[in-house]
Parts: sequence; C-alpha cells; structure tokens
Amino acid sequence: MNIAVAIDQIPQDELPSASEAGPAPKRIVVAYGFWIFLLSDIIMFAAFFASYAVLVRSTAGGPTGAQLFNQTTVAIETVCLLVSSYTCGLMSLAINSRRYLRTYLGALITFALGAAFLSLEIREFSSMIAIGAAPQRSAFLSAFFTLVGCHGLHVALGLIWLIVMMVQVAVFGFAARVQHRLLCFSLFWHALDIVWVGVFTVVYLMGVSS
Amino acid sequence: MLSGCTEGVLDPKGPIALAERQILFNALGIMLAIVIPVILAILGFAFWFRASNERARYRPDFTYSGRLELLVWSIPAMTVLLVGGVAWIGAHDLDPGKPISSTVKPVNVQVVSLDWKWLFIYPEQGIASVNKLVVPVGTPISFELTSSSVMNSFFVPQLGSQVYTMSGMATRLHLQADHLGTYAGISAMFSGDGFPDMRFTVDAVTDDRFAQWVRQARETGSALDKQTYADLVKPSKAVAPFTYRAVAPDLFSSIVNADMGAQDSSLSICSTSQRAER
Amino acid sequence: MTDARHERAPGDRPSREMHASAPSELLVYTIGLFVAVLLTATSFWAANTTLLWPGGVLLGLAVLAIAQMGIHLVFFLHITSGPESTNNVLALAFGVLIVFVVIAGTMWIVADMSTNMMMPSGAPMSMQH
Amino acid sequence: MNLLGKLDWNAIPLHEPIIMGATGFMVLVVVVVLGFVTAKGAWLYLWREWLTSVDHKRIGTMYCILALVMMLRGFSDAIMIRSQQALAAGGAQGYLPPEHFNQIFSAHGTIMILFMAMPFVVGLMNFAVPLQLGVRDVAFPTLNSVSFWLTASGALLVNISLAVGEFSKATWWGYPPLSEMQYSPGVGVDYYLWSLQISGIGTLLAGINFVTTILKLRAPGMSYMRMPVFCWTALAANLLIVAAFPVLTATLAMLALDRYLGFHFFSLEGQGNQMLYSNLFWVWGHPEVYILILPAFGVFSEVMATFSGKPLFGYRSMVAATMTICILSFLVWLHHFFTMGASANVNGFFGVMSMIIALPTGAKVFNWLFTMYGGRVRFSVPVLWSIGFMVTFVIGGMTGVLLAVPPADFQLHNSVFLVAHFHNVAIGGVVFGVMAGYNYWFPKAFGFKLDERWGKASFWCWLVGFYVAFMPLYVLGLMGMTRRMQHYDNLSWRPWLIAAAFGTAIILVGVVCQVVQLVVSIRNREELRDVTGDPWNGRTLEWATASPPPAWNFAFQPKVAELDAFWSSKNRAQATKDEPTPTRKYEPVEMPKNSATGFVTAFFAVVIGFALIWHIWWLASVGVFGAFVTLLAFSFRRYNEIEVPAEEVARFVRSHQAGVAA
Ligand code: HEO
Ligand code: HEM
Ligand SMILES: [Cu+2]
Repeated sequence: MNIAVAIDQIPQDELPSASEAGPAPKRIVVAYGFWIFLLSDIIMFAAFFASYAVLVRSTAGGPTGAQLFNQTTVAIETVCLLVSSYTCGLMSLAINSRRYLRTYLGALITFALGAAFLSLEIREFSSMIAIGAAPQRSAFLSAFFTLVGCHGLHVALGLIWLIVMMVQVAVFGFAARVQHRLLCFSLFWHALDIVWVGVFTVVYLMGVSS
Repeated sequence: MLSGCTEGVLDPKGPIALAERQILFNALGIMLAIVIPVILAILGFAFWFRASNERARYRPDFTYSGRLELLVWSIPAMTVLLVGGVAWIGAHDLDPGKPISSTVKPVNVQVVSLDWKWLFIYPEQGIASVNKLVVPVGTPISFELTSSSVMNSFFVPQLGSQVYTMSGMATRLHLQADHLGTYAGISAMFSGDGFPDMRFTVDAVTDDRFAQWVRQARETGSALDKQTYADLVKPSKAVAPFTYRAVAPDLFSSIVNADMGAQDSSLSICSTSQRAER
Repeated sequence: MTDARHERAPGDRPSREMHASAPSELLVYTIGLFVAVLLTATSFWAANTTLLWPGGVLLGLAVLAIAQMGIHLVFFLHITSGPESTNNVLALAFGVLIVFVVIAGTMWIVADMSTNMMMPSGAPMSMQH
Repeated sequence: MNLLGKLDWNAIPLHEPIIMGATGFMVLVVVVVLGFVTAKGAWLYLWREWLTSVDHKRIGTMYCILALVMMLRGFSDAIMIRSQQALAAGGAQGYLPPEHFNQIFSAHGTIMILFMAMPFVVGLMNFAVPLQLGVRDVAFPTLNSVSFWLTASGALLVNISLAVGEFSKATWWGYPPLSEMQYSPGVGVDYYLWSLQISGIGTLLAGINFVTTILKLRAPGMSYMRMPVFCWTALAANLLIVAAFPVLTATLAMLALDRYLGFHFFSLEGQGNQMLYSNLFWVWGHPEVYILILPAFGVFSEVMATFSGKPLFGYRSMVAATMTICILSFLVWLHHFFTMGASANVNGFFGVMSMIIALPTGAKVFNWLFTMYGGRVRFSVPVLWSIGFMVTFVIGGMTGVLLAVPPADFQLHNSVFLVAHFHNVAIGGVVFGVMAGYNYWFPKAFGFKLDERWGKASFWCWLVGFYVAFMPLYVLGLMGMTRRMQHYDNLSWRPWLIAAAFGTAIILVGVVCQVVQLVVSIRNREELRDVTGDPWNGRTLEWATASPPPAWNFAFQPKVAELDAFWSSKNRAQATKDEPTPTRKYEPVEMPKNSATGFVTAFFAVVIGFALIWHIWWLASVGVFGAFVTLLAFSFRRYNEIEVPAEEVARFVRSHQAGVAA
C-alpha cells in the first residue's frame, strides 16, 4: 500500500504534553545528554568512594589520614572551588545576555580559582609523597590518591575545556553550538563542586575527626 | 540415572551435603511445577494458533485482560515466595560459618591453599598433611581456611558447601562425614596453571583409625616450621600426599597475617616471586 | 529560546516570561554561594569541635554534605521540582539511587565479610566504626 | 631507555603452531578482504559511505558485522575448549597446554560477552530505535560513530593479542590477586584491561546517546505509553549501561593502577582487599547480563506480536516488567560470590532479591504466551528463534533461580552446572534474540529478505546443538566437575564431555548454515527483494519507510496517535482506500555531516592501548595527543549539517512509490 498515505491517515490533533511534543530542540538534547554523562561520571566516583570507604583503615602500618591531612589547605581549596562555581554562574549569565567582556572576565576568574585549587592539591600530594606517604605505601593511600586525584584530573580537564571554549567564543562568537557547550561546561563545573563536597566531607573531615 | 553417578553432589556422605541435596530437589520440584506447564503451553499455543490452522479462532483484539494479568504476576509470585523461603531459611540453616550441633567434640582443621596443593594443619594433634585430609566419621570438622597466594575454593562435593580461601583472611566452614570412605576434594576456583591438579582426597575413617593415622604421622616426615613451609610454598603441581610430624604452633596465624604486618612478609613474598619467574 | 512545550534543559532556569516573579538570576547564584559557604564553615567547625558527641559528628557531617549538595543542585544547577524538569529530576533520582546502592552495598558486603573472617587488626572495614 | 618498551620479537609466538595457524588464517582473511576492496576500487566508497558515516543505520550494521565476526572468533575458541576437554581425560593432557588453554577460555568469555553479544545488541538498537521512534537519527550522531569505533578498537586489541604477546589467563573476571603483576607478569591481563577499558568507554557513550535519544527525540505524539516495546527495553538496557559501566571503568582503572604503578587496591601487600574487586566487578557484571537480555526481550516482543498478527498482549505489564528488571538487576550482584564467606543474612537477602527477578521475567513469558493466543502465528525464521528462546530460556532461568538458593550454590558454584546455566540463558536468550532480530530487520536494512530454508536449517542446528552441548554440563556439574579444567582424572565424566563436543559440532553446522544463508540470500537477492518496505506486515514505524531507508529515514515527520502506529494507520487506510494521495510539499532535510572523528579517535585509542600494554610510554603520549587533537578539530568544525534538497527527497519518495506500485 501507499506509505505516504498511511502516515497521513494518522489523525493529527493538538499535542498537549511534553512527552508528545516531538523531538526536543538541540539545546535541550545536548544539555540532557550531558546531564546523563554527569550522572555516569558521578557513579564512577561512587565506585572510588566505596573503595575508599572500604580501604580507609588499611594503612598497613603507614600514616593515617589524621596524621596527613592539613585542614587549612582543604579549607582554602574548598573556598576556591566554591567561589569558582559562583563566577562560573556569573559567566553563564553573561553568556545568556551575550556580553563578551563579562564572559571573558568570568572565565578568567573561574580559571584562576580552578588553577589555584589544582596547584594547592599538587602541593599537598607532593608533600605527602616527599614524606613517604605515597600511594604505594598502603591500600588506604592508594584509595586516597585515586579518589582525590580523579577529582583533580577532572578539574584539570575542566580548565583545558574552559580555554578551548574561550577560543571558540572568540572565533565563533555566541553561536548556538558554542552556547550549548558553555552550558555543558557550567554543568560540569558545578558537578565537580558537588563531588568535592563529598570528598572534603568523607576524606578530609571524617578522616580527621574520627 | 544421576544418583548412580558416584562422587557427585547427588551422592552425599554427610549431613550438610544431604541437606543441600534436599534443598536442591525441593527448589527444583517447586519450579518444575510451573516451568513444565509453561513449556507445554508454549509448544501447545504455538502449534494450535499456527496460521494454517483453520479451526483456531483469530482474536486480534485479545490484548489485555485484567484477570489474566493478575494471574500472570501472581503465579510466579507464588513460586518465588516458596523458593525464596527455601533460600532464606537454607541460607541460615546451612551457613558455612555455623557450627554443626553434635554431642561429639569437633576436630579442628586449618586449611591453606598453596600453589598448587592443599595443606591441612591439625592444630590439636600437632601434625599437618598435604593433599590428603583424614577425618573421623560422625565427628563435626571445623575448618579455618586461608590461602598462601591467589584465591581458591575448598570443595568436597560429597560432604557439602565450598568456601573460598583468600590470603590475609580466614574463612570458616563446618562439615561432617557420616560414612566411611574416600572422597574427592578439589579447588573450585581457578588459580592458574596448576589448577586442574589441585586435588586432594578425603579419607573418612573410624575414630580408631584416625588416632592411628595421627600417631603414624607423628612418627614420620619432617616438622613444618617456617623454613620447611618456605620450601613447601614453592609452586608445584600434582604433589603426592605426605605428612609432617609436627607443626609450629602459630604457623596458620602467621600465614594469615603474613602480608598484613611488616614482620613476616617473607612468607608470602617468597611464594609469589618464584611463581612470577615462570 | 526553548520551546514551551518541551521540558527545560538541565542547568537552564525557567524562562522569565513564564515566571515573571522569579528572582533575578544573580540573586539566585549569590544566595547559593552564601548558603554553601555557611554550610561548609559549619562542616569544618563540626569536624573540629569537642562540643559534639563523636558519633553525632559523623552524622552531622553527612547531613551537612547532603544539604550542601542539594543547595548546589537547586541554586547552581537550577534543578526544580516543576513539571518542566521532570525528566531531569528522574534521571537524577536514578543516579542517586545507583550511587547509594553501590556505596552502601559495597560497604555492607565487605564489612560483613571482614567481620566473618576474623581479620587481624587494622582490617578493612566500613568507615562508620 | 628502551624505545619499544617490553616489545620484542619474542612477543610473537613463532614456535606455537596452533597460534601461528590461527594468526595466519586471520591475516589471510584480512588480506583477502583488503584485496577484494582494492580490486573493486571501493576504498573511497568505503571511507565515505561507511567508515566515516554517522548514519545510525550504517553504524548499526557495522556493529552487527563486528559482532558476527567476533562470534566466529569466540566460537572457534569454544570448539578448542570442547575438543580439549573431550581429549584430556585420565592422564591425557590433550593438545592444549595450560598456558594456552587458560588464554582460550578467558578470551572466549571476554569476547562472547563484550565483543559479540554487546555489539550485537547495541547494533540492533542502533539500527531500529531511531526508526521506531520516527526520527532521523540518534541524539549525537558523531558520538555514535566514536562509540562504534572504540568498541571495534577493543575488539582489535583482543585479536592482536593472538599474534603479539598473549591474552589474559586470569578468566574473564580478572580476579586479583591472580591478575596482579605478581601472579600474571605477562601482558595478557593488560590486553584484557585496555581492550575492556576502551570498548567500555565506547559502550558508555553509546548508552548516554541512546538514553537521550529515547527520552528526548520521539515523533510528535509518541508519548511513553505509545513507544514500541523494543524502545522500552532499549531504554532500560541503556540506563543500565549508563549506571553500570562507570563502575567497570573505575574497577579496571584500579586494577591497572595496581599493575602499572604498584598501588595496593587489591594486592596482597599494603593491605589491599581482593574482595573489593569481586564485589565491584559484579556490581557491573550482573547488570551487564541484563543489558544483553533486555534488548533480546524487546526483539521477541516485536517478533511475537508481528508474526501472530496481533498487538502484544499486556503492553503495560511488559513495560512495567522491563523497568522492574532494570532496577532489580542492581540489587542482586552478591549471588556471584555466595561462597566468599558472607553471613547468612547477606546471602539470604541477595538470594531472595535474585529470585524476585523471576517475577517480572515470568510475567513477560506469560505475556508472550498470550500474544500467541488467538493469533495467527506464521512460522518464519524470527518466530522459530523466538519460540526456541521461550522454551530454552525458562529452563535456563529456572537453573538460575536454583543457583540463587545459597545452599544449592554452595555446591554448584563454579561447577559446569553454572556454565550450563549461563550458556542456557546467553545462547537460548541473547544469541537466539539477536538472531531473531537479525532475520527480522535484515530486509529493512538491505531491501531483501534472508533465505528461509537455510535460516530454518541454521535454527534447528543451533537449537538441537545447544541441547546436546549443554544439557550434559548440568549432569557433569552435579557429578562435581568444576569449570576451567584443562584436564581431569575422572573417566566417568568423559562420555558426557564427548557428547558436549558433539553438540558443539552440531552448532558448528548451524553456524555454517548461517554463513551459507547470507551468501545464498545475497546471490538470490532479486527473488528475495522486498519493494514494499513492509515484508512482515509490521506494526511499528520502521516499516513505514522504504527498505533500505533513505539517509533521512522519513521524508515527512510521522505523527503518532496510538501504540503500533503503523499498524493502525494501515488498517485505517484500508477502510478509506479510494482517497487520493494528498499532495504534499517536500521540504529540504537537514542531515548530520559525515565525520572521520570516530575512526581517527579510535585509531589513536588502539595506539594508546597497544602502547600501554607494552609499556611504550612515548607512543602512549603520542596517542593521547592525537586523540585530543582529533576531538579538538571536530569541535572547531564550522558546519555539522548538510542539507538534502527537497527535490532529492521528493525524487526518492516518488521512485519508491513507483516501485511499490509496480
Ligand atoms: C544473559 C544472561 C543471563 C541471564 C538472563 C541470567 C538470568 C539469571 N541468572 Fe544468571 N543470567 C545470565 C548470565 C549469567 N548468569 C550467571 C551466574 C548466575 C549465578 C551465579 C552462580 C554462581 O556463580 O555460583 C546466579 C545465582 C544466577 C542467577 C540468575 C537468575 C536468578 C536469573 C533470572 O533473571 C532468571 C529469570 C527467568 C526465569 C526464572 C524463567 C522464566 C520465568 C517463569 C517461567 C516464571 C516462573 C518461574 C519461577 C518463579 C522459577 N546467574 C553468569 C556467570 C558468570 C560467570 O560466573 O562466569 C552469567 C554469564
Ligand atoms: C556457541 C556456542 C558456545 C560454546 C560451545 C561455548 C562453550 C564454552 C565452554 C566449553 C566454556 C568453558 C567452560 C569451562 O570453563 O569449563 C565456555 C565458557 C564461557 N562462555 Fe561459552 N560457549 C558458547 C557460546 C557462548 C556465548 C554466546 C557466550 C556469551 C554471550 C558465552 C560466554 C561464556 C563465558 C562468559 C564463559 C566463561 C569464561 C571463563 O570461565 O572465564 N559462551 N563456553
Ligand atoms: Cu548475576
């Protein structure tokens, strides 16, 4: 039979609900896809958190968290990330209103804070390794370096991404596609903050207080 | 047909294996009661409603029926309820860590899986045996198990439950042999090249014979201390059974702890580096 | 920019036309930052104080962390319970469920086995002990 | 410093005749294929139309081809295991020494699960889901291509391990400490790690893509309760991918850190915890088997409804069952290690949870049953596979429930009874399912049907062969035979193992029939041609377009007002036959542009994987850099879409309609 006819036979009436509205616009599709990616990423972190929780007491005679962690550093790191999340939010506002200068400024501050966080973390890691508390020392330290390092790696990737995005803003302006990516970036950056809340609570604060 | 086969889990020689076989049969019976009718229905429906069958009524609108839907979910639910009950109660009754209640005093055996052989330490008797486990019948045997290197699983099918052996940990198992005889024991967890030869035999003997065996063992062979253990731990395949006249008292716990503290790590390192050289 | 019939993209705020009374976006971020800093400070305080019963500290830290994650979701990621973000919330709920199952399940199972196996001192176990 | 890391000529097992024979054969096949392509001058065509294609139909087809090729590889391994065990009884050692045998079964398990079954189900979803949803492509077409090529990279690495170095000897689980450097110093485990890691990331990206596609891209009017069941099962499977694969990624990363940098997650020293690996592995591993079976369930649902000439019975209950299985599959993983020493409460809890999965699964079986009831069942090849599945799967499911009873598992764990169980569900469920799907959608993909006679022959050989090959294993398991035995003493096992080998030979005939079926069908394609686009009297939207569908799938966006949209629209059209074709204005179609991103990224992924396996650090860095630059280049591409002119769309529709009328 005639297929074009067949499709036309389907009654076409009002389309009320969102689930019947047909394919969603690109911005929603992209952001939703990225949302799902973030969830999967957080599930990966969950596996590292679980491993950390299991191995936290397995110090093999080596140093414990309470002996190693410096709360002041962690507090500064936390502030860096929190404020960078805020400036990242301001950057999204600037993007929505298509203001170049504010966008660059927001990105710059976000980048600087992220980089500060990262350098603090690297300092912390290298000072630990210097006193023999390297990941090879014990299962606890393996789990610690992996969990915290994985978050740090995400921050580093975020910084590279941010640079690339600023170049794209410069090259393409606020093209739809660039805007979608910037939306994803801000989702990513905020999600890293959420993971960090888990990290500083479970690793640093619980590790020190118990 | 199956029960004629020797050496399997369907030919139990002790209370644990017996109970497990019963659970197996019960669960199977409950499920077959639903699975067989389902299979017959599939074949029957497919045959009757074949397109070429003029007599079958075509009912394209038969796509939902609340009553059938209820049935569809409740039949499996009933079965699951029954089998689930079996599983829950069975898991508790036959928990490998649960001692067997008996008036007879249990015999303790410490099991170490090595590459690729089994070491059985009798702490009370002060002897040890490789690849051969001798137990008195009618007496609960209380096992503590560990491994010198990779994971293995201690398993005597005719006596019942298996349990993993892992280095740095001690798992628990309780078995009992009710009949005289010789039973096959294996590792049920793949452990590398020598795995298929990781067999041992279980001799279930009378109390007298057991005492006699212990006496004999005390008189022959060498003593098992950290030095001889370091020799034993070297990888080897298909080792013929032999015994040790004496055992260093804390050997088992030092094997369990070998990799935990720094003090005695030589034990596990020596086994592993040699194997790695292969 | 988004079609009104469709749900919202994660991270997007409800469009101003639909919610004329919605607070300004800058304000939302600022409130978020403020509350997050407050919660963080409380966490650091709770971890170091001797005023609290030790078991309570862990509980308190956990609650504070969950609260803070919620704040981030609402104020920074703009997740709301409205009908136009049902899918976003559902996906989030699925993720949270899995995260919970993975972490709690793993800790439960390994802790249970460890206690069963008479692990020597310093044995792995869950952090709650 | 050594420029080639651990790699040298000794890595190639020149002294092993079996390996070299297999390698030679593989190389020969590759050379023949490449030569054929060159002779036909088809390189450019291949590059433009396939390797760089981002069309979901093409990618789906390539997934299926990859799966079929890997099935041959995995099946050859199975034949070797079976023949070895038929020979190596008593004192005999057979023809495969342990280090070789152990690689073979490890490779077989890894390949069958990750490089045969996974690509096959992902391929079917790729092909069918966007068509069924009535849309033009998946949410992220280029990402889709990346996913496919990453999966192919993993498969390639596994096959390279045959010729260069070795594959893992530590089973498809890779349990430490056996898989740690200490006990597996060779490169085998590294091949395992990186091939799984790379393909796993590809699969994860595919999962994200499909969840987004199904939730955000559907034809107007297609509310959730109007979605075809296959889409529902695909949604569930992809949600499981998104939730489970990150755990695999993390777990493998930890094992890699142990092996490469001396970390102590699972090692004996440093207080690592081997139980943690088993636990995390099965957190992924159990959902993984449902990722495989759920799409198969979807295929059976489509096939049973279509060939019974009736809507699926109990659609809502099917949807509910699918989503219940999706959630429950995350609550049962401990049933793979009941014998590790957990307490009775833990074992009991996970035992009971496992059984609860039998509930929705049972509901599904009954619903298929009632779909046949009152129908007119046409016994085409897809239906045969489906009915074969129903009968076989309930047996396999039943033995699964039996294994979920902890005391029974204490005795049957790691026995060949377990091997029988999972082949019973993996072959009787997944393989039968993908075969049904392959026969069902083939005419849609290529415009002609597959030969029925050879298809039926293949089905019967597989069915009978399966029973002969695996029922003996149930018996052997009860006789106390463990899995993974390179040789054994007990002579009473031997007759059963010979029977099993014989069954495998019957399956081999089935596999040959499949190959013949394909060749014969291609040769007779003109007789088997289907011009209508709807050879089976289908119900869902994929049958509403031409076969093969144009790149843009549908000239006009279909609108949906009920379940089984195409079926009801056909019925309605029959009632109002004489109405004239409404004249419609064709509009240009925007299509995603081809991209080499996937192919090139995956090329670098192979480089990275290979370099890491052989500790060639500089090469790994080059690979990372190359992959990064590739992705960067893609992100700077100015135009991602091309426009198909309205006239071309119109021309296609007219010629298709002319074909239908003729
Ligand atoms: C596609 C793959 C697949 C599927 C669908 C299943 C389905 C199931 N599996 Fe299996 N499995 C699969 C693949 C595997 N399983 C394994 C191992 C395995 C083990 C571990 C055994 C051990 O290691 O000792 C258990 C306990 C189960 C249980 C189950 C259960 C309860 C189901 C249920 O989902 C089945 C539900 C279906 C039923 C029950 C039939 C239909 C229902 C009817 C007709 C209703 C009425 C019936 C009843 C209520 C009984 N599986 C392994 C081992 C891996 C390895 O060790 O290497 C693999 C690969
Ligand atoms: C086509 C016919 C097949 C045959 C004849 C076959 C045969 C075998 C054999 C003999 C073993 C080893 C059993 C043992 O350890 O003693 C095995 C293991 C295995 N098979 Fe198959 N198989 C087939 C198909 C499949 C399929 C389709 C899958 C999955 C989708 C699969 C998955 C596995 C797995 C996971 C293992 C375990 C590997 C390990 O122990 O690490 N097989 N198979
Ligand atoms: Cu399972």
